[in-house]
Amino acid sequence: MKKYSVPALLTTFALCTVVAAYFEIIDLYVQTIIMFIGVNIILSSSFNIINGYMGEFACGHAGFMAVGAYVTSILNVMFFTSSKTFGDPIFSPELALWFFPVTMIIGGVAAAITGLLVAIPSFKTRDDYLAIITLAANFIIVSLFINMDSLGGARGFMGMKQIVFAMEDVAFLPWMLIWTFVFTYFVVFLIRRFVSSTYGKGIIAIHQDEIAAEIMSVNTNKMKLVAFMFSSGLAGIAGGLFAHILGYINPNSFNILKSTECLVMVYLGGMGSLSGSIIAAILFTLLIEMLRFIIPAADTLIHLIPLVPDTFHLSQVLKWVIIPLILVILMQFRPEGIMGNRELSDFFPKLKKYYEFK
Amino acid sequence: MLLEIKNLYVKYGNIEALHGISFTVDKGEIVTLIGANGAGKTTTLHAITRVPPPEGSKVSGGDILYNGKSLLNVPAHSIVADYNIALAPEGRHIFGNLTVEENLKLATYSRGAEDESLKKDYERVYALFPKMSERRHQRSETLSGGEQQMLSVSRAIMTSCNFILLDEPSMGLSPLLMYDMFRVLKQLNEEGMTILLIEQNANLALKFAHRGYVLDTGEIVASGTASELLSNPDVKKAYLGG
Amino acid sequence: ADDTIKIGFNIPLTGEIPKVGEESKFAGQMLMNEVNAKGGVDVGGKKYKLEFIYEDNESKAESAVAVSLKLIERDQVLAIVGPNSSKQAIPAGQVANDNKTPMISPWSTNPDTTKDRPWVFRAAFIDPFQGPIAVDFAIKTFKAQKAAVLYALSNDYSKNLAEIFQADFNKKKGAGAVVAFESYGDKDQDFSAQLTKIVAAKPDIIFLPNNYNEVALIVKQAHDLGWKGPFMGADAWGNSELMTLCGDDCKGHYFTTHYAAAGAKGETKEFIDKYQKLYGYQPADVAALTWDAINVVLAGIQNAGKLTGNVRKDREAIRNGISAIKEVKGITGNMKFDEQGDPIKCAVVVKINDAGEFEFAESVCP
Amino acid sequence: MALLKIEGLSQMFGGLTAVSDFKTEFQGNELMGLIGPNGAGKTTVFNIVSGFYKPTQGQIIFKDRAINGLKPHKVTGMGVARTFQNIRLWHDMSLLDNILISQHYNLGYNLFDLFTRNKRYIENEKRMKHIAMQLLEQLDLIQFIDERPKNLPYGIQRKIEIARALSVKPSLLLLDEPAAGLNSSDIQDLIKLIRWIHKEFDIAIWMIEHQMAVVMSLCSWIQVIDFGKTIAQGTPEEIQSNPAVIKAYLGDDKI
Amino acid sequence: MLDSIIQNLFNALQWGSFYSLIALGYTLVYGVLRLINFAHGDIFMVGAYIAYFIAIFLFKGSLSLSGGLTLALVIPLTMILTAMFGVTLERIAYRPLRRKGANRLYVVITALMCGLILENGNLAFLGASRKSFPELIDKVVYNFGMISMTNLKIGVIISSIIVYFILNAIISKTKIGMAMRAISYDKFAIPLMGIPIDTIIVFTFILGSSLAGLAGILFAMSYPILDPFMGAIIGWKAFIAAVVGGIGDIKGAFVGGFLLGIVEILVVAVFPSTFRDLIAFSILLIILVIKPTGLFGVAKSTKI
Ligand SMILES: Nc1ncnc2c1ncn2[C@@H]1O[C@H](COP(=O)(O)OP(=O)(O)OP(=O)(O)O)[C@@H](O)[C@H]1O
Ligand SMILES: Nc1ncnc2c1ncn2[C@@H]1O[C@H](COP(=O)(O)OP(=O)(O)OP(=O)(O)O)[C@@H](O)[C@H]1O
Ligand SMILES: [Mg+2]
Ligand SMILES: [Mg+2]
Repeated sequence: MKKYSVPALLTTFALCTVVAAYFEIIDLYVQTIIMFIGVNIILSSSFNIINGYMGEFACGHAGFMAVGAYVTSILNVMFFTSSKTFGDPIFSPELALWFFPVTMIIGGVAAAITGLLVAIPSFKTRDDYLAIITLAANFIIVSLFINMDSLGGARGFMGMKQIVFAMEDVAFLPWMLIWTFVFTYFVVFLIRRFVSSTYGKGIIAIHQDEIAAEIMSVNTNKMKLVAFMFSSGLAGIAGGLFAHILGYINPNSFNILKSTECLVMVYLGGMGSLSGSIIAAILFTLLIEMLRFIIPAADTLIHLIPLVPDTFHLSQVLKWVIIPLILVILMQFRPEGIMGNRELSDFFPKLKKYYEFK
Repeated sequence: MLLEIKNLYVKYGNIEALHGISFTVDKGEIVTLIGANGAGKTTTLHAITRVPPPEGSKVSGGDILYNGKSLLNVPAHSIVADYNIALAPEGRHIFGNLTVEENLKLATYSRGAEDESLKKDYERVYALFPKMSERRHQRSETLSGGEQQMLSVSRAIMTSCNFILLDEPSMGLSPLLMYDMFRVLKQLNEEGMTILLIEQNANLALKFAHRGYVLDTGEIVASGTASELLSNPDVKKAYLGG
Repeated sequence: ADDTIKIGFNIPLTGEIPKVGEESKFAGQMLMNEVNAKGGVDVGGKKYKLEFIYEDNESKAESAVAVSLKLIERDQVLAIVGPNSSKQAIPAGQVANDNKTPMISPWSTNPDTTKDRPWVFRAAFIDPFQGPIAVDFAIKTFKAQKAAVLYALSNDYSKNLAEIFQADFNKKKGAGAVVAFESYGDKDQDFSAQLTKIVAAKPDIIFLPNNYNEVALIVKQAHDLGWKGPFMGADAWGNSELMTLCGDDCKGHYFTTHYAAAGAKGETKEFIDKYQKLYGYQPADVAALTWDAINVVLAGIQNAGKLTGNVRKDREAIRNGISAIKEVKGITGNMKFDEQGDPIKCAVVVKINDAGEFEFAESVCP
Repeated sequence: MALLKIEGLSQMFGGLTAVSDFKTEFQGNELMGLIGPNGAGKTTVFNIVSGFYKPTQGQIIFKDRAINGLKPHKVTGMGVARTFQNIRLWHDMSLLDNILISQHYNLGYNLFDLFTRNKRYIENEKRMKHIAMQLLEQLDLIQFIDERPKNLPYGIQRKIEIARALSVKPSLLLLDEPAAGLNSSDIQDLIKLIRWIHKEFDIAIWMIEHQMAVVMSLCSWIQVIDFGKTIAQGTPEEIQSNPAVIKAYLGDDKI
Repeated sequence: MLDSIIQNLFNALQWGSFYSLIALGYTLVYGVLRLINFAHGDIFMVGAYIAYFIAIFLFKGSLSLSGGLTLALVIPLTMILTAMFGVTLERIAYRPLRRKGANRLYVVITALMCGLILENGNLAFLGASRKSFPELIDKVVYNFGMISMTNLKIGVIISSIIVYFILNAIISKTKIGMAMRAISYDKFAIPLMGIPIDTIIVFTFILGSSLAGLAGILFAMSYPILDPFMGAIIGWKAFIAAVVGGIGDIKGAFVGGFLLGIVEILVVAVFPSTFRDLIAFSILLIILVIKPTGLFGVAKSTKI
């Protein structure tokens, strides 16, 4: 009962969503938002490994996302579609469906290997020097893609929509939605296993006292290596999903701003709280979309009051004032993020009956 | 009466660490507070100097009077600057990124321009702890544990205090240095310094002090002159190791 | 309601180029108010009021996609105007095409936006057309034998145009005639190193296919480094703010664009005056192109003949209507569409005169 | 074969010689003391032995293997565990986790096992937990198992540090001022504890301590250093009456 | 060739001056609070806007003062107002968090958010139009052979050097400077020395923000186009410069700023400019790998 309740609940939720999408009960807009939530969950929870559990301050997550996005997209486009960059498909397009997870994983592995770029310097440096290394890595990766003219450079790379169509040709299902669910669950599952094992807790020990960790037999260099590669690999997976949801990628989509969003989600949720990361990703994505509706509504509302001049309008620009403002205010009340470093089950002990964080 | 603690209650969040303690320190006295680990000794000193520990403690009742004036609403830095009460805190809290000399200099922050008394104080500290003058230009975080302890005490002396609170000053000191330090503290006391001392080594503390209070889980359970306490059988059993 | 025509705007109200979004929005508001004041659009004998929905794509690709889907699914618009930059227009174009909703980008110049997408159109001419005009003009007017280019690396518009200019100039003046081909990064403010290189290469002209704000800085810095020769630019120069930012430094230089504000006549002038009166500044080309883009959609509706109220059918009818357009009279020139959905229209070369006005120099038609 | 043999050990910091030509030897499971004035270089010796500093000069042979230059976690894995002069627990993790994590040297499974959660993973996790529970049981800490160290009394924290060091199954235990900050009655308990550990686990213990009561009643052999140099060694009685030691370190206990 | 190298060195010095001035502000706040004040780039932006409004008011407004006089007034006024602005930010956003003992990274994120609010708030209230800073002093271009310099460029370089020496004196010689360094190490013990901690922090923000204000004026004069996002990228990069120099160290920030300026400009001069970011950041990364604490950062020798 305890063991299966949460997986069962999640599977049911995913199935219902997919069925609803199939029968067009929920429209494409809502589906896209759900998919973005999935991507953001992967981003924030994987970033939390470094910034939360390990307590380092990295700020270049989007760079690894870019690597995953490009590698997965290139492989898929090269293998399964005819494109002007790579010519005819190497494999039959129907195979795209079966190989999609494989190319996604390859993208993740590529991102993980790029993670070495920051992992190795991190052996010797700590906190804010690491921030710079990751920041510089982010700049470097984006700059690298901008310079690759064969991949479109600043014009971006496309053709991933053909992959989705190829999958739909095999069976007409909302494939990207399905893949988003699969990978989001998969990633959270992996992270949960990692951080609840004695092995994984080594990174928490590094957070709390690195010297004690090293002297008490934790191989800190290896742990850092594992943590960085794990985290950036998962970011690569998020990138792969992102690329196929959008059908188009552009190096500038992975700049510091995107990394900033990742940072916000992690700290909003709470350092070292997996459920916090998930909640924060959901809230953050929804907040951005909700303001699309709220600002015009509020504008209409204030114009009901005769005092407000007709020329004055609440503009969408306020969105990016309101979102950070909400976060700043929230921080004042919960200076440890929504969840602190605790999990849902710590807040609602009754939940422990149904699931355990292990 | 120089310092009077009246029925003091202190809380950490919801946990009450001091349940209404009262004691006094007279001008020119050496008073010691002894008690088991966690009895609330450090908490008391923090309450007097108004420094909030990182987790934040709150005085929830009672009063702290210094020369008859309440200290409760005095900001922490002014306890040192205006009331001339210094604390050598538990855990040393030296400024590791500064040199030894800079640490000492910083302690004179609230004192006026360089004058004679300042020079005398430097000399006194260097004479007391020759190590400090040897290591004058060393970054203080690389000092050994005991050296850091010396620095912490020296620093307290360097503020313009006439009342000094010492939280386990002998921790980590070699026996020789420990005796040296107590000797100098005694000397300071003879020059007019009032001292409130916390010491784990109750034997030593009581030999050194005029009077003492025994604190147990946030309450004062015994008090008296040093010799009274030394011969008190309960105190003997619980705190003097035999 | 039944008697409205809903059109969605997918524009960058926040993010990197908010000014572009603002002008698109203002052009839309102006047109809507005007049409609605007259009682609306007459389609097949029935009056329809216009209803425009402005959505912010934050100048981000993923938001542009979300916005497109919101407009298509939630708001059930008949057509989408925008996005303006290719970075957003390419993915949003895919969405519009997949969901069979006509989309017209006022400003995007990347061929991929419309390529193989029957539902996607644009109002601006594409770079392969604009580049050679600048080349020809430079050769003709300045007798240029050598040219230098400074472009924004991460701006695909700038990069595209720079490459086309380079290829064309080298073709016409021999390989290596472009003596310096330099770039700069996102939000850069200092160009002295690139300009030092350019000035040292002694070109006859410097081509700057950049946004007006960067142009102002580049021109000033080039002058600081001792450059006294001419500059040429492209349509992104065509912003009223160019002169407030650049001042005297920009006077006497040329750029290719869609229309010349100074000395504009007829409807174009009317548009400019109205806009200036309402919003206090001269509209840039993006406003004019947005205006034209909306008119293209309206022309498509006219071509469709009638609206059924069934959104899917109407969208299809509008798409067919747009591609069937013989010619629309736009304030940026008259246009019709080729099979890719790109407009066939004339470009003008504009001179910045000593009064700081954009003065017509010549017109080039395909 | 000696358990630990240190020869010609020197450590310089810039111009400062913290340890010079230090040597010592552990045959089997002695309980030895290392004392000396503040700044004499005692902690530095421990830091070198535990791999935290690379010595400027010298040889450290542990179980017939040179360990100078090895990374601390390797040294610990070989059986040298230590406590710290200033408590360094992982304050925001449960006591159990503190004891578990220090068994990293012998996890017995790899990342693949972890993610698939196969038998090897489960068994090893069980094993480590068993070791931890047993240790906490033995040291009478079991009632604090879910507490975070920062919320526990100072004396208990000192004890936890020792427990954590023991979880490495060391053959040599380094204790750096274990009695610092403890009051007289706690010290009596500590002495009993160390004596019991020495017997029960049958390991060598090397201890730095300034409280003479502790050193004298526990150690069979004491080495005194000053300015990094050994100035005396011998039994507690010999040390207590050694004039050089009295002059440099012990003093005459009068206030 | 030699000409261009010398020309580029001058270019680099000017460009580096801005990185330096901003990096100094970063480092000051960091050195005291261990807070990466990500809003610092935006305080710089605010400084530029304040300078703009004052300049417009005095120069173009009814007063129409002369350019030189305007500048003489703009500099102190801007520095004061920007300082007040920075202090206010500290008061309302950072201090409450600090008081609550929040993890310092939450304060960092708050700073990041405040930066966004400033950028977009500016956009929302002042509109999307960019502002053009008036020319307060007549630009003079000096030509030495192929090398061109302007009076403004020379002024910028000299100002940043003067600022550095003043700042360095404050930090290393005065008691308040010592207190600033001490806070970063142990906040708890500061009041025990009789030092009012908040006063020191406010002083730090005054120093840092007024520097940002000064940088804002000089920047607005050199690159006279102001937009709400002008501080974002230069802020990030100045932060990188500060760290490469050794964050928390005044000399490090100063040298790091110039280093970044020089690297950026020389990379363009030598390599194809498309590779600027790639090569420049790779160089910085390599410096950090070789010297993990930055050029002047002292390795925090951990003593256990
Ligand atoms: N930050 C804190 N949060 C919660 N409780 C605390 C905190 N600091 C101290 N306490 C509790 O307050 C009580 C008194 O602690 P205090 O540090 O004053 O004791 P002490 O007598 O100085 O002990 P020691 O001899 O170990 O220094 C203890 O029970 C302790 O657990
Ligand atoms: N990392 C370092 N850098 C520079 N000097 C150091 C470093 N570590 C230790 N020292 C110096 O080496 C000397 C020996 O220090 P150590 O910590 O070994 O002393 P100790 O014998 O443990 O003293 P205590 O009893 O006070 O703890 C001290 O003078 C100290 O200042
Ligand atoms: Mg205490
Ligand atoms: Mg020591």
